[in-house]
Amino acid sequence: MQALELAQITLDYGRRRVLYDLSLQVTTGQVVVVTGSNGSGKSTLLRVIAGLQRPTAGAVWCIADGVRYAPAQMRHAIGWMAPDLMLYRELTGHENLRFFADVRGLSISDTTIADLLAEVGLAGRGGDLLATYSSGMTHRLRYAYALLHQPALLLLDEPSVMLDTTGHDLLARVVARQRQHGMTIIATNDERERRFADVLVSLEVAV
Amino acid sequence: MTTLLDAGVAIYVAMTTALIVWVGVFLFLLRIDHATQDVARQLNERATATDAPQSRATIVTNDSAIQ
Amino acid sequence: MIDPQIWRATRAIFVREWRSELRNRQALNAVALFAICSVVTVSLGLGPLMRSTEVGLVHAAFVWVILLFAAFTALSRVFVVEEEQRTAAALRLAAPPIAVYLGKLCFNLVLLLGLTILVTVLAIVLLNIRVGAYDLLIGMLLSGALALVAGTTLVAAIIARSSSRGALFAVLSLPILIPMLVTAVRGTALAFAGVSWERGMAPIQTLLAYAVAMFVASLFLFATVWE
Amino acid sequence: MALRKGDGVKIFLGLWIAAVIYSMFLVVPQYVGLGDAGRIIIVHVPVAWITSAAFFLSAIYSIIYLWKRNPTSDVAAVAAAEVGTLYCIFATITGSIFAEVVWGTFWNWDPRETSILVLLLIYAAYFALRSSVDDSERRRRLAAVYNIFAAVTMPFLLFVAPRVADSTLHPNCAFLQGSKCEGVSLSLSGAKIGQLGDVVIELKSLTKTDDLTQATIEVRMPGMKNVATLIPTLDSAGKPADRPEFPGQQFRMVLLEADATAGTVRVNMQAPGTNLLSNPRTLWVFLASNLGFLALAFWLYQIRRTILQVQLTLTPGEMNI
Repeated sequence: MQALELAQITLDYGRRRVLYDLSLQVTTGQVVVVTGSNGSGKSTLLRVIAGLQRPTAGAVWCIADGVRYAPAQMRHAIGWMAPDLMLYRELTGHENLRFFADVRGLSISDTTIADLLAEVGLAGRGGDLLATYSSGMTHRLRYAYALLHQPALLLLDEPSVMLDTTGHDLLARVVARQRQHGMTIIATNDERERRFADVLVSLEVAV
Repeated sequence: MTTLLDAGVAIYVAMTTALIVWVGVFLFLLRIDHATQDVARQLNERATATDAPQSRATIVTNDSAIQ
Repeated sequence: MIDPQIWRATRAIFVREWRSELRNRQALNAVALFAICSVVTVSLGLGPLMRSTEVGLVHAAFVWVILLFAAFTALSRVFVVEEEQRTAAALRLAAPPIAVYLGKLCFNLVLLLGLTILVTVLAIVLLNIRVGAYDLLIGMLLSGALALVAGTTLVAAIIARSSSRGALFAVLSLPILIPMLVTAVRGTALAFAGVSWERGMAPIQTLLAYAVAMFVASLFLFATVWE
Repeated sequence: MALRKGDGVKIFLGLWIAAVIYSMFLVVPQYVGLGDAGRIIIVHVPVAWITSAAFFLSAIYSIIYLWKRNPTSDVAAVAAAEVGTLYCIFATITGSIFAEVVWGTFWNWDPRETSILVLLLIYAAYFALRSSVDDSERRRRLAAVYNIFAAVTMPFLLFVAPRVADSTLHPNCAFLQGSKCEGVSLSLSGAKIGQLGDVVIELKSLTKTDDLTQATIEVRMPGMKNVATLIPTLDSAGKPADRPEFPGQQFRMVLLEADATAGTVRVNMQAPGTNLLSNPRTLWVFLASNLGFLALAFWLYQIRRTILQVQLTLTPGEMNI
């Protein structure tokens, strides 16, 4: 069983109160879509869940495969991607994934990495330096980074921005597979992506 | 003529200077102390009066509103 | 601590750090040039110094001042580059914090040891330093480098998360390094003078104790900085 | 200015410190060798140790902050650090004045001076760090980490570096160059020549009158051609009486023990100011001064803490210092 619970999350940034008293429960198979105009705190909410930002008040719990993760341990259960996620430019796509697999303590063969690269649409480009990638290709590599350890909770921030027409198919495939064994939270304003939602969270801009 | 720096007088001059400086510092501190207490008390009185804002997130479960 | 995954992650981070560095050579070039230029400038300006009882102290101070400033330019890069290129979040979500600290500490240590060898050899040749006890000198430089790296790596992680990085690194590091620098300069002067191991041991012990204390404190505090 | 409840204690503190200032100038006797400038240590020493105490307190609150993550602890850490900075500056100034009058130099890189300067640098770095982190939660966190990290280096500064350093002006046998706490023993029949630091001393004669034991000792200063003769004495009770100064230095020679019949003496080097507190009047004023400045530090700390707490309540995100 996988479960995520947010309890009364509040987050202040300087004088601005970005999130206030937000509570949410998610379980296996559910897809949550977070919408809201620019600056409403969509990305911030995802960063809070990922443990990249500590909320001013409130708590996040994640239970994955029977293990209850504290915020500091959350990285084992979470795959996060966002347009501002950057990978190492001096390494190739393949080296990047190998590095993150090693760092996570995963035992993954080179063929698995190659398969993952093919899956996100980077077949044959794994040996190129990231510095030579286009923005769309970099974004596809972010999918591979987030899916590398088959996380219980997938956090996708603007998942199809910068992608071509096949981008939406990639997202649909990823979401469908994640439904089988885990949870997904997507932050987006794209109409087509809203259709994935089992739970829809709309955020208002903070005043 | 004795000046203020003569050996016998200098020590009294130094002491007087030190005492005057201390009295000045002390009065200054006492004023700040009073002002601080006032501000802290006023703030505590006002804090109880204001009410909490509402959550700005709307959460909808299942398809009714989604499609 | 004995978790093999930590070691694997540490090694991966250390290797990744070197691979990136060797592919763009920004830090290596800058630091090596800085070290060479400063030793050459000092030797041009001074020439071989007169033999006197205090010349060893002057030489030791030169070596450590050059090392200190080279360290200021080089050692904060491991964390600053992660923040500037915004790769920190990817690493934060993947790696155990301890492994991040250890990997970057090892990278810094190797970098500083290379730098120490470069600066010391250049200084000995160009400033015509007569070294009385090479074994003691090596021990002193090794323990000094350990202390310098242990004292600065956590500070590098701190300043990487602030808004004014370059200047702040020196400001925050210097007061922390003063005890270690004073000891290292005096110890190195003893090594130049060629004293026995018995007399030379005291500064080495102090430097190692300092390095251990800073290392342990860093292990406790790093996760808080990195979170 | 109207008085209110609780002012009594503060006015008492004001009078107390005024009394300390008065006694410092007019009650405490002059110490031989230090002149009137010696009086400043009545203020200097308490202020200096309270500086370290404030730094220690600040580090403790930083630990509590990292543990509980309650901004109130961070406020306390900042308030303690600010009071510490203020006292640190004051200690540096009073120390410098004393050093200039007594030893002829404002700054000497004496280990104790070095430590207080490093403390000042750490405080400066702590506030510089705080002012260059935008996010308030991160600012508190990073500042607390730095504070604790800097506190870890303190033992090395206070106990390790001075032993390596050459000289100190501060009266403490462990830090004096070449001085051993137990001194050097010389004997007319055996080892007549000994060394105190780099000063070579030779016992020439030892005479005992009814109330004084006189040792005649020849000293050779490093870098000085001529030999000087010093005659330190012991009174009948076995306490050092006359403590002659080493030529060209601020240190004094003191006779610790003497046995006229056996012809043996034990001598040591002493900095001026040693045994200053053996006078009871000086001792009491000194204790009163300690209490007064401690209470003052506590009051300052309370005021600053309240102000910061108010700021925190008004704008939770932006406590800018």
